Amino acid sequence: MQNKQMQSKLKSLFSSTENFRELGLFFFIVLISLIIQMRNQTFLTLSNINTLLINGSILSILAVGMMMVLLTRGIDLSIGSTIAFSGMVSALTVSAYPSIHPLVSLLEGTLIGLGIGLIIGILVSRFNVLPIIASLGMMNVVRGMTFVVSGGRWVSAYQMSDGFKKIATGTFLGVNNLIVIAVVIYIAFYYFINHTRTGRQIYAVGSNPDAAEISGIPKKRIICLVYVLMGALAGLAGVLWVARYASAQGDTAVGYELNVIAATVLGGISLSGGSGKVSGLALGAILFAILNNALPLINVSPFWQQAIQGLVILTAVVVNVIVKRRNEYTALVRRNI
Amino acid sequence: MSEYILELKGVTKDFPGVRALDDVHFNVRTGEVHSIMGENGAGKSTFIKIITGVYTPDAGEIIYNGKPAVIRNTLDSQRLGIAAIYQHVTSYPDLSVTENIFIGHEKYNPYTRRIAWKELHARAAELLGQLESSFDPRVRMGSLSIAKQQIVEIAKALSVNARVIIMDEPTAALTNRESEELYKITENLKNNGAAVIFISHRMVDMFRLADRVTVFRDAKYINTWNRDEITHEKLVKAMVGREITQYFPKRNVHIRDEVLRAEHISRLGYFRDISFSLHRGEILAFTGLVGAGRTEVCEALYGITQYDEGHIYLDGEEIQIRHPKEAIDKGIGYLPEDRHGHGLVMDWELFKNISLALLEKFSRWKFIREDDEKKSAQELGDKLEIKAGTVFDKANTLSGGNQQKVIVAKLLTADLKVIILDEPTKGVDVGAKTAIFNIMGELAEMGYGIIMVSSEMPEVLGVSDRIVVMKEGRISAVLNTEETTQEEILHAALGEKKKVISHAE
Amino acid sequence: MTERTIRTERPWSWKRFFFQWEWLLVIIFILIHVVNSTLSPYYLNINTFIRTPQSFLDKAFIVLPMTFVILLGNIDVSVGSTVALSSVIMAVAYNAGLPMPLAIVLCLAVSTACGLFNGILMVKYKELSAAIITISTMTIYRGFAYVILEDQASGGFPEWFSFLGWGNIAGFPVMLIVFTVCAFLFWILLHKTTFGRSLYGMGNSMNACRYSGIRTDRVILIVSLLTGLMAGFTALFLTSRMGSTRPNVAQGYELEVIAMVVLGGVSTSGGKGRIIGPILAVFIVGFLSYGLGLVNISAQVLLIIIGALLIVSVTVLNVRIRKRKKKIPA
Amino acid sequence: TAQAAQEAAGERHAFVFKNTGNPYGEKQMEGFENGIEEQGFEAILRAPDLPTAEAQIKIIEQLIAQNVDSICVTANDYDALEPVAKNAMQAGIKMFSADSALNPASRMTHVNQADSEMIGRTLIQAAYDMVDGAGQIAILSATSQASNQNLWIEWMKEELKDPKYDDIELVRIAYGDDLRDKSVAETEALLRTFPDLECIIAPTTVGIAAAGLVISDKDLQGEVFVTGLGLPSEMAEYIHNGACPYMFLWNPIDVGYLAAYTATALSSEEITGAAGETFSAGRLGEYEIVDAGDEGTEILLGPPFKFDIDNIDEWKTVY
Ligand SMILES: Nc1ncnc2c1ncn2[C@@H]1O[C@H](COP(=O)(O)OP(=O)(O)OP(=O)(O)O)[C@@H](O)[C@H]1O
Ligand SMILES: Nc1ncnc2c1ncn2[C@@H]1O[C@H](COP(=O)(O)OP(=O)(O)OP(=O)(O)O)[C@@H](O)[C@H]1O
Ligand SMILES: [Mg+2]
Ligand SMILES: [Mg+2]
Repeated sequence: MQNKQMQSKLKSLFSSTENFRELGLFFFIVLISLIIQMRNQTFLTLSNINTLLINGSILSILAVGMMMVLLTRGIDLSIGSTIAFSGMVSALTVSAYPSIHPLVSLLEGTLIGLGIGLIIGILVSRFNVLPIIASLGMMNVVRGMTFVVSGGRWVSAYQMSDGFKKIATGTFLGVNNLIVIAVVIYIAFYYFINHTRTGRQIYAVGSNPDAAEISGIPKKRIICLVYVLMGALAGLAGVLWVARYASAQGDTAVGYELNVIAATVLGGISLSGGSGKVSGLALGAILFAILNNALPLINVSPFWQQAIQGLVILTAVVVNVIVKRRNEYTALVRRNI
Repeated sequence: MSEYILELKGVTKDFPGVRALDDVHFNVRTGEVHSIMGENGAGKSTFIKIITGVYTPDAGEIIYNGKPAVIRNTLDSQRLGIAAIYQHVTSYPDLSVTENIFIGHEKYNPYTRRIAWKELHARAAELLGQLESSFDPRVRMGSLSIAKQQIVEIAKALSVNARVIIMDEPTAALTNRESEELYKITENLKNNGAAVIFISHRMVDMFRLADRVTVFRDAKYINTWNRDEITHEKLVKAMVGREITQYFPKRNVHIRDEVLRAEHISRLGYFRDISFSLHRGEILAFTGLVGAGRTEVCEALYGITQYDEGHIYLDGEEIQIRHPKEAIDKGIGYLPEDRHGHGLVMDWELFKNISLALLEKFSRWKFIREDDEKKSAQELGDKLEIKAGTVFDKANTLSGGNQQKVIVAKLLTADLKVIILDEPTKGVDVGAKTAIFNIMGELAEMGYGIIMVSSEMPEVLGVSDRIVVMKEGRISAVLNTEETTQEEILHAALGEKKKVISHAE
Repeated sequence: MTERTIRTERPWSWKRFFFQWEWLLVIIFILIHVVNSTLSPYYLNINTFIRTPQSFLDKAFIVLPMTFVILLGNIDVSVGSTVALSSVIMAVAYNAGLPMPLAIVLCLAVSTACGLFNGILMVKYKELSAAIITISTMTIYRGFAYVILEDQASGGFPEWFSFLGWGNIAGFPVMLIVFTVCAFLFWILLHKTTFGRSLYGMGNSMNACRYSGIRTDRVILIVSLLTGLMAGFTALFLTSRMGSTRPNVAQGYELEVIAMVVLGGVSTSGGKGRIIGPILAVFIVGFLSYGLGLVNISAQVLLIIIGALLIVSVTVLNVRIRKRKKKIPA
Repeated sequence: TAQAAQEAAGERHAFVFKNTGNPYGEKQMEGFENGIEEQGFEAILRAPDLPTAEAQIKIIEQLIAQNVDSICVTANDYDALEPVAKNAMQAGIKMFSADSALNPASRMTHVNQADSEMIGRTLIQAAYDMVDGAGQIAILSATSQASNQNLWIEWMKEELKDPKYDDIELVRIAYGDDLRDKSVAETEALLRTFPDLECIIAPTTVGIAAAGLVISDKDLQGEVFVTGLGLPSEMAEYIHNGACPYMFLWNPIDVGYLAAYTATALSSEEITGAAGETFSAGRLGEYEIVDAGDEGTEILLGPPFKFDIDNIDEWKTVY
């Protein structure tokens, strides 16, 4: 009896197209990990997985924000600049007041990012500026401001307090802080987007913006909110970034937004809004982290790395489409008209 | 306290270039169904959007429960207990049925802020049960058929315990049987003390349901009658402004040689073994229940999708149609079911819409000649009596019936032999319906072969020469209109056996 | 029923005529010249207007087809990488012994092939958005450029090749002349031909066009092909101006180009805008940064100014539209 | 009016660095500005926001339009500035490079911060010293945009041919693109793939700091060392904690300062950029123009400066 139930559950898991994307991605990750493992035995060691997760954590945190933005049919190109700016300002603060508590730095960066996100959010929701334009404009403005506040200087490791650097190198229950922060954010985000009203309204706004307007969802506020959250996460990531690499520069994370978008889309978040799951997002971010970690490990020529990364992304999305089509085909055969 | 729960006085609303409502009056009591009728573009939808706060009126007042009410947005109207089911389904395809029903007023735990899923799912199932449909409320809205989505919309209105419920053409996408369900639901609502405002183009709906009926014409208020005070003819006259003597102006057309023949065409998962023939001057109706696969067949004939097996002959020669362009070049035209999505570029001027199907005719060496376009738009527009000021009017400023005529005009630019009309009268008012049938008759007379998809029995029986009935992707009957009856058609559309009844050919 | 005729002429409306985005751009354009000439004594001379365009026109070639892409409601972020790949292949082929004219043809062929590959993917896998397709090909094309040339530069082109980027004909830079010709051709293509009409239609409603018998796939392919081809032009002129090339040239061009198209009033949701806007935007941004460069403003301040210009101008446009709507509430 | 403005101002000398926001560049510009201003002239300091040749071309064109007296470029590309540089020289502007060279056809001379051969050989010697004569070493480079990286690596390989280094094994050259995240990932991969690795040479400021960071994070001080070319401010931490016993760099302020005197010497036509000419460079003393390896000429600042635990604290706040 129980067995049968299990079986039917498994069957529905595999046959339903709803879960299909995530499963496909999961198997793709398993496959690619095995291939890499065969080439370099150190890949699947605990310490390398730890490294891989640490390096992937910042990207994953940003992907959370990007997912919300994409869900509402928006896009945010400014996050690379926000990372640099918030990282620079919090590093400058720490170098001026070394006794500052690390949590204050985290808060500072988050608030700075939140402010930038708020500007974009207002532009998009109140003034109907297209997200791509608002964020493109802010990308330039914020990047410029980063150079201006730093006066072209860098903030280096010796100018940062140990507490500040510990944000990224310290551990909590034996796990690196960055991983802990990322996991906490994912759990909170999962709860938020799937189980709270506001979370569901984010999906609703992206799923049918016109309906949202007439059915009384505070559409403008929701849209503003996703940019604010994206900004806050980018601000937080900025502090983490600077603490992680123990150096704040004006050109930190140039072009990083495209990596984040690629990872998010790889995770099955649709650019046309309304659909995508947290599990897919996590897998997309992990796949991206694996690529970044593994290519140097298996001694792929550095000049091949970019091409391979692109080919893997393309293959993943195309294979996904092909298999989906196959699924639809068998569904049609089963319909038996 | 007035006797009305909702009263509107002197409401006026302007859109750029159009006055959609002009000094309109309306009222509704609790426990009554009040129907609003009128031609396409008479302002009915605009009127209810004013009640629900989507639009604000330029003049006039709204009195709710005896007190003047200010409704600035949809939240205001929801708070007052007004719920609406809009003409175009306004659901969220990516959310579950439960969420669609309760969006905006979900129950949640005040401490954890978690939505009370269990309770909501149960309540949703209960509401759906009340509506006598029992699908899982956890499924994605987008995976449901339009009819089921409509039911969810009703459940949504029920969920708020609204005192005023507005339904804008809820039956347009429903079959007779489903409409019957809806009548029952509506009557229940009324008996439970709700005021129902019901908009429909179907006379049957009105006579079956309404206690009173109000007619709008050309943005103006005409009159309000009790149901027993008014006859069918009087109502039509009030709506259209003139008498209509012949609803199905069928002409006696001489049916000539065969123009199109399909032999055993099939498409995996959609239809199988479809064979029929069409003659010049003939109107061939395709009928059946919603989802029977009629649209799929039409789209395969027109090259939007491909059939896997079978043969199609045009004028006796076998043809392959891989793209709509080839269909048009060979002489097959198609009026799609989804006017807004597939038929028109809504943001475009009339003349551009009309010339779109045959741009090369309006160009020389690929260079567009706008003067030709405008002239042709003017000619066709006048011929089809499209109500528009200039050829620069945007398609989205026209009413449904006129939009339909624009698509017909578009087809007439091409040199066609066969015209396929998919639900050409759906959501179209009586006057425009007659106009469309008139056009069909004229086209038949001119020698076009016409395929008309329709779910309305009277019009199928009224205008066609022969009837193809489809059921679950197969042809279940081919009937001669003159020799058949409504019962026989319904039997073929619903019947259990897959045997083909045929007394034509 | 009364006889009615639909009129074919539209009454002239000063509102429709003056409330056009392009007018605002023209005003900004003039304003920029006024500001620049008051700022720097070196600005106001004939050389500025004839020579300066050379320094910013290279990207402008992509602005033309990108306008088409965005009118379709798509986006193409792979153009910068296409420029890099075609330029690198041209240089390597030339240094491997291919005569320069053939190398130029090869450059255009490669870039066109890159564009076409994007197009084929878009047409074949309609489920995928143009953004995700071009994000992947962006990485792939740039990646191949690195594979081919690693971290080397390649150049040593014949003397005459630099004529493309630096030379003059009758006092006008070759680049300006070629761009003017291209812009004119694209203008005709978009605003006068059936192809342009289909393009606008598809941007507004892809389905309505498909059901009207427009060969939508073909239009998408042609647009992709043109995008590739023009990226090839950019590669030629850019390489000619630098005399050598590397895998990392034209980095970030895609966003700059998209910004100009949008500044030009083309809506990224498709179907709205004219090509004259983006062309004006090219010159606005070009002259603005040139003028500010003459007073040696720092690069970061320039970044801020251009970003702010983008935001402010688009916001102004939107506020203006809202005001107009308010008058006749909708 | 352009003419009048020209005469009103004195000589104007421009310095174009690779990109903004680079403290190393800021210091070079500072040195250049000091050098020009102490001679009573005006210095124009420019840099694009991204380190590309395209952007530098634009800036140089703007400088030509302003009719400056000289332009000194820290080139983002060895060859790509040739056409615009020739235009500048045709307009009578003295054109030369500093730090990262232009090709001989586009420069009158080059201010070289240090001899490439010397850098390459010195770094190998340092690694030899750190691994006690035997062990695995790796190089972490940027995929250099400027020309000098590869030249140094070539000289390193040349030096390794000496039999003295028979026990030293160069296991890999990795590339970190001068990006923080990538350089860190590459270093981690090096350490994982070659557990016996003892020394990383990173002739790039971003790379060396990233390697220092990874070694410190993993507490590998004493087992793996890093050396190379780094900014004292960035490396202070790692020199103190032992991850990097010592490393090298020249003084960027002096590079800029020397470039300033080269600029004025060229514009006063005291020198033409030919080998053998000499001029005096303020507080730095006399310099002679010599033949560079690439058929052009150059001016050598001097040997690279060694930073170690004893002197790092006085330099870390300078640049
Ligand atoms: N947003 C709008 N902008 C401009 N004109 C509009 C707008 N909405 C409606 N109209 C115009 O207002 C008039 C009334 O439209 P409305 O939708 O209320 O008609 P209706 O009676 O509901 O017609 P139908 O039976 O076709 O649904 C029409 O002329 C229509 O073109
Ligand atoms: N068993 C089924 N399962 C899932 N989808 C189905 C099934 N049967 C039909 N459909 C889908 O339902 C839709 C309705 O089919 P189609 O539009 O061809 O029918 P129709 O008779 O034209 O109905 P309508 O009157 O709504 O146009 C099609 O998209 C078809 O794929
Ligand atoms: Mg309506
Ligand atoms: Mg249908």
